[in-house]
Formats: sequence, structure tokens, C-alpha cells
Amino acid sequence: MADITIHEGAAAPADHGHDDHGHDDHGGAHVTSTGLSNNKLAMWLFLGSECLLFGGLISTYMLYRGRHGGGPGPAQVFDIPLTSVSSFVLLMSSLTMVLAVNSAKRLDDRNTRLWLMATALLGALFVGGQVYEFTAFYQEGLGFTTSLFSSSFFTLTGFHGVHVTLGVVMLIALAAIIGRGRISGDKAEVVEMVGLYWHFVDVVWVVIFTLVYLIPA
Amino acid sequence: MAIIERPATVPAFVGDASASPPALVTPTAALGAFKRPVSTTGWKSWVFTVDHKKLGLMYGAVSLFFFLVGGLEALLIRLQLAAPDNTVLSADLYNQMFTMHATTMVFLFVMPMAAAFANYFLPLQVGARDVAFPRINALGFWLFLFGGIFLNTSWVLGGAADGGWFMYSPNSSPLFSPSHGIDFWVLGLQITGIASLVGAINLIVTIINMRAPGMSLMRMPVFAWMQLVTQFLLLFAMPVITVALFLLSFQRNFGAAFFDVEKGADPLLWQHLFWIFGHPEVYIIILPSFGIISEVLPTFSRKPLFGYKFVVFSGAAIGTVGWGVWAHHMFASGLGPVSVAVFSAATMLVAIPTGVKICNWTLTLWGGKLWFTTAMNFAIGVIVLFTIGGLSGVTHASAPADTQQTDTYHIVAHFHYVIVGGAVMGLFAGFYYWWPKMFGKLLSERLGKWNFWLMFFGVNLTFAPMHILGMQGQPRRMVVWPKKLTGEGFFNLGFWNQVATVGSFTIALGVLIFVINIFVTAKKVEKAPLDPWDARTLEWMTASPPKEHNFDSIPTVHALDEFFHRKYEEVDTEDGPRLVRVKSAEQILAEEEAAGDAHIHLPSPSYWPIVLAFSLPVIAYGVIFNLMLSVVGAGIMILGLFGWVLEPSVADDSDYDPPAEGSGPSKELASIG
Amino acid sequence: MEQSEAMVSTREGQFAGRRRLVGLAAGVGLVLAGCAKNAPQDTFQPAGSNAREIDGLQRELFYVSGIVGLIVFAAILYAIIKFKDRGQDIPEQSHGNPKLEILLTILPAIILAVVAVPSVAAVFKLDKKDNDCVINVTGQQWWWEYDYVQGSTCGGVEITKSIVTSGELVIPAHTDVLLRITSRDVIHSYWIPRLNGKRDAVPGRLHTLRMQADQAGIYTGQCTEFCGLSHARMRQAAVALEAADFQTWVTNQTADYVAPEADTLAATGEATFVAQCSRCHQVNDLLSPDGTPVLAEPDLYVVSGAAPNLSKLMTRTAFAGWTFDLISAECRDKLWNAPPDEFGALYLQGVTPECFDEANLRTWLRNAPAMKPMYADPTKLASTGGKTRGMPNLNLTEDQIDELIAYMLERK
Amino acid sequence: MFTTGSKLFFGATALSVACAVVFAASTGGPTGIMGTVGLLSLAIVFGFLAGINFFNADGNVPGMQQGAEYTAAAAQPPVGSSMWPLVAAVGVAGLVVGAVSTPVVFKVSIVVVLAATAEWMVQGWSERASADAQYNAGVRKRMLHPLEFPILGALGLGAVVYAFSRIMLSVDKESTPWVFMVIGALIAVGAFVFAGRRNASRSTIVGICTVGAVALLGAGVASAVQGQRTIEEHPTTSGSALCLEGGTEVEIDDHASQDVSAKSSVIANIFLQSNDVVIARIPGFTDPEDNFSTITVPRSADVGIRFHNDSSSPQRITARLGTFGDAAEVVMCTTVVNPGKEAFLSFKIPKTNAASSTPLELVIPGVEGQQIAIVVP
Repeated sequence: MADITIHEGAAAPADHGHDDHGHDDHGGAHVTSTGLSNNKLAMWLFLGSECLLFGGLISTYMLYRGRHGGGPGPAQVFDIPLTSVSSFVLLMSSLTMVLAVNSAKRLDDRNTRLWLMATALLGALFVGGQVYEFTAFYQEGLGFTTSLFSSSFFTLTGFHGVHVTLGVVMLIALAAIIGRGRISGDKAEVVEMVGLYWHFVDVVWVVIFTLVYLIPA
Repeated sequence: MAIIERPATVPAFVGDASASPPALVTPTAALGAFKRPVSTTGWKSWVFTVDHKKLGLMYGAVSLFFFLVGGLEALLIRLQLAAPDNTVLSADLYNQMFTMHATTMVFLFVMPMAAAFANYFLPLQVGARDVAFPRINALGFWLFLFGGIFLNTSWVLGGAADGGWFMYSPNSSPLFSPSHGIDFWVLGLQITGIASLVGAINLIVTIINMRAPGMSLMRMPVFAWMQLVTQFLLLFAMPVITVALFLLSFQRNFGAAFFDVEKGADPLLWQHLFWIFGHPEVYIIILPSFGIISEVLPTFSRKPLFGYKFVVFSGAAIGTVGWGVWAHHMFASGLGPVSVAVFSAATMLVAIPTGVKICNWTLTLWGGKLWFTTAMNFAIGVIVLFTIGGLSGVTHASAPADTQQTDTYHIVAHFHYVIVGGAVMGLFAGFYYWWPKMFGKLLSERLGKWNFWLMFFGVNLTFAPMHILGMQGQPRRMVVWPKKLTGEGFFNLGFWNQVATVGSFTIALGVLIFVINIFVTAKKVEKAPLDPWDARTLEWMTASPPKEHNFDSIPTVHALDEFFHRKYEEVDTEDGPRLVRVKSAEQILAEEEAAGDAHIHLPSPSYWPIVLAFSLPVIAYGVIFNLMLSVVGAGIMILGLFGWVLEPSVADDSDYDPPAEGSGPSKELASIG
Repeated sequence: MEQSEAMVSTREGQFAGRRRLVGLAAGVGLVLAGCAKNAPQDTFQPAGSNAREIDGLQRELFYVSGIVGLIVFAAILYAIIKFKDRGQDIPEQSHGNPKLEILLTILPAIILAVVAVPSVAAVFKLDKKDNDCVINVTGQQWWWEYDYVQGSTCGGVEITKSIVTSGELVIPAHTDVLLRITSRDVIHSYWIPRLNGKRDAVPGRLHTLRMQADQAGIYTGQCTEFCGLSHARMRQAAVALEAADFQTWVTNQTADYVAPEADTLAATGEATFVAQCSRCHQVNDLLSPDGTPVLAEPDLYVVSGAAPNLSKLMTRTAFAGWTFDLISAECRDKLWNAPPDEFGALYLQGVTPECFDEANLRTWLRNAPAMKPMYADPTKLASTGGKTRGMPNLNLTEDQIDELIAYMLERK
Repeated sequence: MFTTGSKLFFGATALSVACAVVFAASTGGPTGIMGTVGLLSLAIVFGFLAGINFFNADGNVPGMQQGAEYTAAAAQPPVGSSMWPLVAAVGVAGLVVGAVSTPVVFKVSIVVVLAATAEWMVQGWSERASADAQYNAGVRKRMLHPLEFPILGALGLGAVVYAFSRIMLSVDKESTPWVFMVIGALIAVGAFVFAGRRNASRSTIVGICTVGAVALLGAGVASAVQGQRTIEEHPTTSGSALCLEGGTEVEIDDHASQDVSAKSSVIANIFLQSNDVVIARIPGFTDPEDNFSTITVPRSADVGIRFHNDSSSPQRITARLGTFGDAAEVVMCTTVVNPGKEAFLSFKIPKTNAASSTPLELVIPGVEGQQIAIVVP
């Protein structure tokens, strides 16, 4: 019985193991119609969809940012120096993420894990900063239900915070899985995928930081 | 002959027990739980399956069930409206009924039924062995099922949603709709929304990345093209409704201010978000049906689709322009004249690609050799009914005219012609066309004709009078209509209301006959021929129903309508060139089998999709009744997610028990990885 | 023509074709001949300049659509008869004809451009806001309230004193009137089909809509944006009056309160009204027994914060969201069908004892929520802090109802 | 088939059902419902696991029987050591301590005991799975990793977030960016240093990281104990005193004009002209220059006016919305608007003019004798 029959002049189709989440147990890259791996394509599509999610939330915020009734408004509560630092920390984490992807491509497990953990820590720091910011705002009289401004602000930045948190969980899990050698296939691609997500979350934050914090000030 | 590999354990307990027993126990005995589910028969093979065909069938069965539910709701609505000041339904129940009728039909029937066809036939049409992410595919199905069930449990848990499927704020706020119905609606749609989103990503990747060698995008069947456009629309439309639903549920459940007018909220925010989703949604509903009839019409006309490229590009154009017209649902909302004028003009623009499609279908019939099967009847029915719906749509693309027509029965007539006449009839064309492929048996054509004509007349009888009702001043969403506003003469509005009610029961009769047809066909012993319609596309180039791995060898594609061109060749005769059949479907299949691949790995079934999907309704019930339950649900979800992530897509050898009978050569362990 | 001859001459295979033709013919016939006569809300019978503008556009659209539809159906019909499988050869596998396709793309584009231009023009034409008469129209669950903006000059009558009315919008004929539409709770939509298209009443926003009636008469309408439980029972009418009649109407609306004669049933009714109804319903200038003015406070009892002003209830012909008639069916028909020159006089009579249809009002006073579904069950008002949406059941005795009806009959 | 696993889960299912019944019977009120629902959910989860286990084992009776002598306890390799008994013991001790001291310790101990029991149970079970120790470890991992990973990850993330936010809340507001920067820089620099020194021993890195983590956590806990700095609520612009007195508050909010998004929705435009005369213009009337001194507003409806400050000084508009009954006068105002700017004010008047003991009007504090009467019919 013949092994995989390759038709004349044609690449072998993706005939085995259409894996989710990069668990390629067969080794060897898949041949896809576009040459782009399924996982990466799916991640791009997902991020495209996420753009509209944040687009909707940002639009809501832009519509409502001036409507704070008698409650505190953006000019009163925002602490621009702090948020600038936290934005910078998040941007730094993008840098460490790039280094993680580089290490993964060089098949350097040790540094991959190191950079992943550094990225995760910076991300956790950002989330911590957001928790601090929310707590402070709340105590300054800006509750979730106070005004349209507050509801849309907390929803927008909260959604972003949840995305960062999920990203941190992914990074930690990835570092752990690499450590246990559970990824037998193309590690670099998995790291790259998480990296794509992480960069996306950072870019969204740059947009939010600009539109929410900087422009009204 | 190709086989699906089923690794044996090392070593296997097979055959006689007296042989010297091997040293280790079998995985099942040892592990019990947490063996991967690998059975190919029985209920486990369905519940844990990741096979796109099984999932497609389950999608179909479940949406058909919801179709009957939604239809029942429609009949109750029509019964209530059969007489002036009728009392079949109370006002409260009526409001719930029309809300759930629309929600069920759109989200639980037409969309998932299109997903059923996409699941089953996209991989077959593009020559793949499965979708790109089979477990995500399973997740999508279970989310849809659980979301649908969740949504409908509201009937017994304090009443269903009563704000209309458009759920305009502030009528949807707790002050004006205190029952939990809207909470169920919001969370149910979130759950089915996730299903649509993951399904969209999966199918797009499948279409873009997993086409058979030689199948360039412009050699793809139109159904695959229309699904590609649909899935892109879903990909971008779903997050918008997700945002809207989040805002609403934060308002209802956590006191956020988004739609609180006293705090300065603008109720039009909801309308914009809803319709930015809602209008692409219209094309999400209709494009799969366009795809189906673009398969059916050429097959039964025995010639290729007229202007393939134009049909494809007009589909893509509809998908693009469809994003810029949402505000035509809001012409009476007070947007201001400039926006109204712009959106009015943009809306008319959408009519152009739609017109192109209708012309191309008609021209596909032109000069063909038409075979009027039931599938063909339904497809032609789509052209006719959709044309009516499209043209009445043009009458309210004009904003001033729309201010008279919107929220009247004229609109109800318009979109039912489009959705029932366009989408649902198209899906029925798909049933009759692909049934032999899915089940290996032909649906009865005799019952099918009854089914078609009852539905065709029923649709016209129900919805044509609604044009008149609307233009003569009967608004929508009215539990009663008063005698004093019906006018005079025999053809007064009361008469047309009764005609519409009779029509709705005619449609119901048609659907009943379809259901009967399913059972009659299931009892039938006679098998369908391999290629009953002399079809044109790849899905017919395999067994009926297809083997688990779809194709023994992945076909190489040389042309649009590959299968047809393998069967027919042009031969020169004295009367000029003639198409002559050179091969039968059976011969082609035999060739493919002979060249079959030996080692085909299919992804293994998995527990995790259903576990993960199950967690979401638990969380949702928690949001409504008690957040502690949400915590439990979140726990299940995290468990499911990590279980999923840590699970290889192909089961370990050790998960397989020894094959039941002998370890013949076809079952022997192939080398893995 | 040609197609149908082809059909007649073809003997075989008309199964599909003939039915389709019959269906089509029936459909067209229905649309042409099947309309109700004198439907009060018929958009094809405009009675004012704005509605006429829309009607012209609408008819053009229907003709264009109809013709295009007929051409498409004829082509389909021809194709399915002509090209039925009669054993002919499998046709040439042609993939289309680009030139034809481009033509078929441009053609609809031209047709649509033809209808788009007048549509866009009409949008701006209908949006003009130059008026001397402005009326606030406020929707709430489930009725409409009107008040006339001070400083307006309506049909030559200057509005200097507040007029608050509900259900029936009284406007001068031949005059442009601007409605400023808003809402107190959810979104409603104001629609008088024979005078103009609809405009949503959105809380927190103010939308304008012009009304103009060619002649005196009554033009009915309904709320057309789904607004909750009793959406179907939220109706309204516009009543156009000639200038002199309108002057009379305004004078009557702003006239001083006339207390019932002492010791009549109506006088007892006044006391009952003060005790039972005046919490929410205002009767202008009504005094309580101790001489203080009686001021309704619907904001304390009703979610929307408003209840219909009953000072001149019997000048209107229907109540409770203009759903239930105050006058008998014969009187209603007579009024609705009155010629324009007689209409004003007939309308200004208000509800006369001969025409009064007591049954509706009586049933309403016995138990309003049973007659029109409303959220007024005191045990189920947790989410609104005890406020009702609509009128609750007041558990009035039959005697009290008699008194109230007697009192109400004099409010005109 | 009743395998070891299925027996365990059937037992757990039965136990949780029993617990639910007992709990439902013994505890009333919302707690009772909450707890019962929780326990029943647990029962469903266990039932599900039991079901999988039970049904999946059914095809393999012969295998089990044949292999019985090899799966019997005697045939098993000796079991390894386990830390879980110790952890469980500590947990039980914590329970006792917590019961007499603080509830927090008690609750934490419950979690510890439960976690230890679960781990112990699975470990014990997996060690009997087969004779192959490596294989057994795989079985254990497969079962527990989906639980352990997320819990440990969440704990780690939660600890960092908690500690850091507590530190930030306790230091001065001015210092927060610096603290943030320093901790962020430490992480980044640390990562660069470790990445460069490939020869650094694993234990060194782990040691340094541990010290860092302990320091962060310690600082966090210390900050939490010390308590946060005082954070004051922002004053709000409502309140009649501020509105009626004129003058300026500390911050002028030019962005208040962003409120003016629904331009078509204002019931009147109020202009403070350069000569300090106040006029109202009402959209909709033929002559846009018609100046009104009254505006008619429907009662109980949210309406908006737009205030245009065409004068040369910063001004605000104040709406005096009546005095009803014994309540104080209702007064609303915009923030102070700079010359040439505009602001939006929306209000809702619940009752008619007649019900108010003070006039309803729009005034500019500091500009005398100019008002627009509000008519509420």
C-alpha cells in the first residue's frame, strides 16, 4: 500500500492532523494553500474581529466621555504621569515579547521561557497598575454606575485589562508548557502566536491611551 | 484502499486467551476516565465527535427543531391576528412570541442551518478531509445548542424576552422590562455569538488554507465563495453585537448607565450598534442560500453558472457595501437629513450587485437543459420570491418613502420575502439537492413537489397581502388590530389579515410534508445512485455518505466544476463539438480509491468542547440568578480550557483499545509522527 | 405577449409554468385591485403637502419596481418553458458573456440613480423647519400628550396660555405646523399616515416633523415604534380645523373652569375626582374644598411622570391612548365621513349626550388594566419603586363611577 | 464498567448529592439556595466524570479480567513518597487554629485541605494505574494539570497584582509613577541580565527571583496592613450654592462643550450676548432671529438647552427649576464656560409652574435682570 500519494505537480494537501493550538504531533510543517499556517491565519482573523470589539467600545466611550453630569470628569481623575508609565511598561513588555519570539526561533528554550516570564511579569504589573487606578478612581467618587463617562471608561479599560490578564495567563502557561516539554512541534510558532496576541493588546492600549487619556487633556 | 488508522495497544489482547498474556494492562482497564474517546459508533461517537460531517448533521437536526419551534410561534401570532381584537394571546405573551419568533428563526434556524451546510459541504467542496480546527468546530456546535436551549428555557423561568428582536433601549432596561426574559436573550445571544465567531474563523481558515491542489480561489464552487463572504461578515459583525449585548447586560445586571436617559444617555447608541451588526446579519442570512442555489441551478441546467466571476464579485460587493447601510433601519429615528440622504443612496447601491445575481441566475437557466427536480423548483422559487423581496426593498431604500413604510406590515412583507422566500427556500433547495449525499437516499420527489408548491403558494399567500396591509396603514408588532381602521369593501384589511393567516398554515403544511418526507425516506431501503443529479462539484466525487476521511485521495483540481469535466469531454462530431460522457461517477470513484492514501490521520474526538460549551450557560444562569453559580461555571470553563490546551489533537496510542475483531492488516498500527 | 404565446403553443411541460403564471397574475391583480377602500391610515391617500410629496415618490418607486419585476418574471418564465429538458444535447459549457454582464450591471445602476435623485431631494425638502406654529408632542406608555409652545401663532391664533391635551392633535388646516417630538420613557413613533411619514419620539432627544392638512377632517394614526406591553393600544389622531373653528377651539381650551352646579351628581363627582383621580390627572383651576388649587402629581405615582389632562376630556372623541371611543360608532362614522365644511362644527360639539358611549368609560373606570394591559398591579412594582406604568385599578364603587361620569361629561 | 476511577466518581457524586440534600434541609434563606445550587453543580460535574469513566470502560471486560493478576496490588511497584499527607495535616491543624482564632485562617485551611485531599487521592489512584511508574506519572499529569496550571497561574498573577496595587495605594500620589517605573525597570533589567548570563546557575536565578517575589509580596502585605493614603472625593458641580453665586471654581472644563453632541435635540439656544443681554432662540420658528423670553418645556421629560457664552467673561448658566413643597429649590448649572464656548444643560422638571413657590427660570449668575422664563404647562 502506497504512502501518501502526491499528485503530479501538486503539493501534498493538508491531509493529516489539523491541529488546534499548535499541538503538532507529527512534526513537519503542514502544507497549506497559502503557505501561511492555519494557526497563524486563525490568530490574525481573531485579532481582526477583536479590532471591531474594541472599535465598538472605543466609539461608546468617545460618545459618552463628556457626559459625566455632576460627577467627576476625565480632567479631574486622570493621572497622566502614572498612566504614561504604565503604558511604557506595557510597551516594554512588547519588546520582551519580541525577544521571546527571537529566542524561540533560535530554539533557545531557556531564554524563551525567561523572556516569556518577563513579559508576563510586566503584564501583571500593568494589570496591578490598573487595579490601583480603578481603586483610586472609585475612592475619588467615580464608581461604575456614577455617570455615562464612568460606565464607558471602566468598560473600555476593563475589557482591555481582561485581555491583558488573559494574555498573562497564556504567557505563564506557555512558559510552563515549554518547561515540561509538552510542545513537541514548532515551538516558535506557538510563541509567535501568543506574541501576536500580546502585540495586538499593546497596540490597542496605545490607541486607548491616546484617545482616552491624552486627547481630552 | 485507504484506512483510518486505529493504533492497537502495545501489546494487544487479541484472540485466544490461552496465549501467553502480555505484561501490561490495557489503557481502559488502567485508566478508566481520561482515556480519549475514540469510538466510531454509538452515542459517544456523536457527543465527542470532531468530524465535520457529524457536526454538520447535528447542526442541521437541531436547527430544524428550532425551525419547528419558531414556526409554531409564527402560527400562534397569525392565529391571534386572524380576527380584530382577538384574544388567542395576551399582549404580554404576544410580545414575547414575536420577539422569540424572530430570534429563533434568525439565530437558531437560518444561521445555524447555513452553518450546517457549511460544515458538511465546505471541506468536501474544497477537497479537504476536515475543517481546519475540528475541536473548535465541535465547540461551536455545542455552544449553539446550549445557547439555544438556554434562550428557550426563559419560557418557563419567568417569561421570554419581550422587547422585539431589535431590543431597542430604553425599552429593554429593567425598568421597562422587569422580567428576566431580556437577560436570557442577551446572554443566550452572547453564547450563540461565540459559536458563530469561532465557526467563522474556522471556516475561513478552511477555505483559504485547505483547498485541494489546483483549486485556486476562482475555481472554488460558488457555495464556498458565498460562505467565505458570509463568514467574513460574521467575523466582523459578531464583535459589534457582542459590545452592544455587553453594554445592555452591564446595564441590566450591574447598574451601568449606558442607556439611562436621565444620566444623559443617547438611546440611538444601541440602534447604531445593533444595526451595524444587524444589517450585515441580513447578508449573513441570505448569502449561503445564494450559494446553494448557485450550485443547484447550474447542475440542473447542465451548464456552468453564467458569469461566475460576476456572481462571486457581486457577493463580495454585497458583503462590503452591506457595512455602509445600517442606518437605513433608522430613517425615522431622527438622524438628521444629511445622514439620511447618504444612507439612502448607499442602500440603493446594494441593489446593484443583488440585481447582478438575479440576472446571472436567470441567464444560467437560459439555453440550458432544465431538469425540474424539487431542488431546482426551490431554487427557481428563490429567484422569483427574492426578486419580489428585493424590489419591495428598493421602495424603502428611498428614505422619505420609508418613513411611511417602516414599522408597518409592508416591511414585514419585504423581509419575509427575502428571508423565507430567499433564505429558507434556498436551504430547502439544499436539503433536496444534498440529501442523497448526506444519507445515501433520495428524498421522495413526489412529496417534495407537494412540499415546494405548498410552501411557494403559502409564502405568497401569507406575505403578499402584507404589502397591502402595510401600505394601508397597519403597523407591526400589534397584538390587536381594530375593526374601525380596516376600511371598507370586500378587500378590507381584515380580509387580508385572514388571507395571511391561511397562508401561514399553508406554509406549515408544506413543512409538515417535508418532515414526513424525512421519515418516509429514512424507512426507504433503496439507496440513491452515487451521482443522482449528474452534479458538478467535488463533494460528489466520493461515496454517499462520504467516508470519515472524505476522500481516499485528495483530488487535483484542473477547472471550475472539476467533477463535471472528469465525466464529460468535448468530442468533435459532424454537427460540431458535442459533450460526451466519458466516465461514470463510479469509475471516477474507483480510480480515486485505487490511488488512495495509506496513512490518513484524522484528529481524535475530544471531551473538552462539550465541557467548555457547557460552562457558558452555567455562567449565564449565574449572572441572572446567583453569581456563585457563575463562579462554578467559570471553574468548569477554566478546567475545560486547560484540558483542551494540554490535550494533543491526536490521541495517544494508549487511548485505543484493541480493535474488536482481529488485527488484520487494515488495522495495524501505523507509524505516528 | 411573445412569452405567453410561446406558453400557450407549448403543449407539454406546462406544469411548472402555468402555475407560476397564474400565481404571478394573481399576485399582480391582488396588488392592483386588492386595496381596501377608505382605509383611514392609507398612505396612498395623502391629505397634506408632506404626505403628498412622499406619495408621489412612493408611486414612482412602485411603478419602477413593478416593471422591473415583470421583466424578470417574464424572462424566467420564458426560460423555464423554452429550455425544459426535452432530450436536447447538454449545452455548451459557456461561462458567460462579459459584455452582457457589464450591461446588466450598469442598467440597474441607472435605474437606481433615477430613483435616488428625487429621493434625496425629498429628504431635504421634508426637513424644512420654517413655521410659526410649534407644538410639543410627548409620548409615553401608552398615550400622546400635546402642548402648544407659547409664542406660536397657529392659523392666525396666537397662543398665549398653556393648552395641554392628549390623543387628538388639533391643528389649523392649510397651515404648516411643526411638531417637536420627544418621549418621557421609551421610544415611540408619531405617525399620521395621511399627513406625513413617521418620526420617532426618543427620550432625551427632540425631533421635528412637519404637518399640514389640506382640509378640515380627522386623520388617524398609531404609535409605530414598539413601546412595550400596550403598544397596540397607543393611537392618536390629528384633527384639522378651519381657522375660525380653530379659534373657537383655542378659546374653549383656555376658558375658565366651570364648577358643577351644587347638589348635582356632577358636584359629588367633583369631590370624588379630587379624592380619587386628581393625584395624577389635572383639571385646570380645580379647587379643593379648602380653597387651595388641586395640582396633580403624576411624577409621584407614574413612571413617565405624566397623566392625561382631563380639563376638556369631552372635547375629544376617544380616550386611553385614543383607543376607546367616547362616542358611539354611528356618531364616529358620521364625524369621520363628514365633508370638510361640516366637519368643524360637528367636531366642536364635542361629546354630546346623544353620542356619548358610556359603556367604554364605565368599563375603564371599573378596572382599567383589564381593558388595556398595563403594569399597574401594586404587588409587582418592585423595579419601579411602586410607580405604575399606566392607570391602576382604583376599585371604585358603581356609585363613584356614576358620579365621575356625570362630572366628566361636563368637562368640555 | 466499575473501574477504580468510576467508583471514585460515583462515590463523589453520591456524596455531593447527599451534602446538597443535607444542606438544603438544614440551611434556609439565600445561603441555603446558593449552597444547594453549588453542591448540585458539583454533583453534576462528578456525575459527568463518573459517566465518562463508566461508559468508556465498558468495552474492555476481558482485558481487565485477563490482566487481573498483573493489576492486583501485589503486582504493583512500591509506591513513592508523597507530600500531600503532610500538607493535609497542616491544613487540618490550620482548621483547628482557625476555628478558635480568625475566620480567614479557617477558610484558607479548608481550601488547603480540599486541595491536598484531591491531589492525594489522584496520586494514590494513579499509582495503581499500571506497573509502569513513568506511565502512572503521565496519567496523573493528564488528570491534574488542567486543574493545577490555571490555579497556580491565577495565584501567581493574583499575588503580583494584589501586592503591587497595595503598594501603589499606600505611597504618595506623586511617587506612584516612580514606584511603577522602578519595579518595571527591575523586572526588565533582571531579564536582560539573566538572558545574557547563560552560565548563571539555575539555583541562582531561582534564588534571586524568589527574593524578588518575596520582597514584592512582603511590601504588598506590609502596605495593606499599613493602610492606604487618603484619597479625597472630587467635589461635584451640582449644588445650589455654587450655581447661584457666579465666579469660578478651580477647574474650568472646556470639554463640557463635548456634551453638545445632539445638536438637533436642544429645545432652545440661550445666548449671553456681548452686551450682557440674555436671549432665547427656539429652533423651528420661521425667523431664526426671533428672540423669545420664555421657553415652553413639557413636564417630566428630559430636555436640553445649549448655552452660548458670547460675552467677554467666563460665565455659567443656571437653571432654577422650582421649589416644590417643603423641598429645597432645585438648581442646576453648567460648569463655567469660557468666552466663545458653549455648554449643554439637560434637565427634567417633574411638575408644572403652578406647583412651584419660586419662579422657574434660566439665569446667568452675576448678570442681573436677565432671565428666560420656563413655562411648564
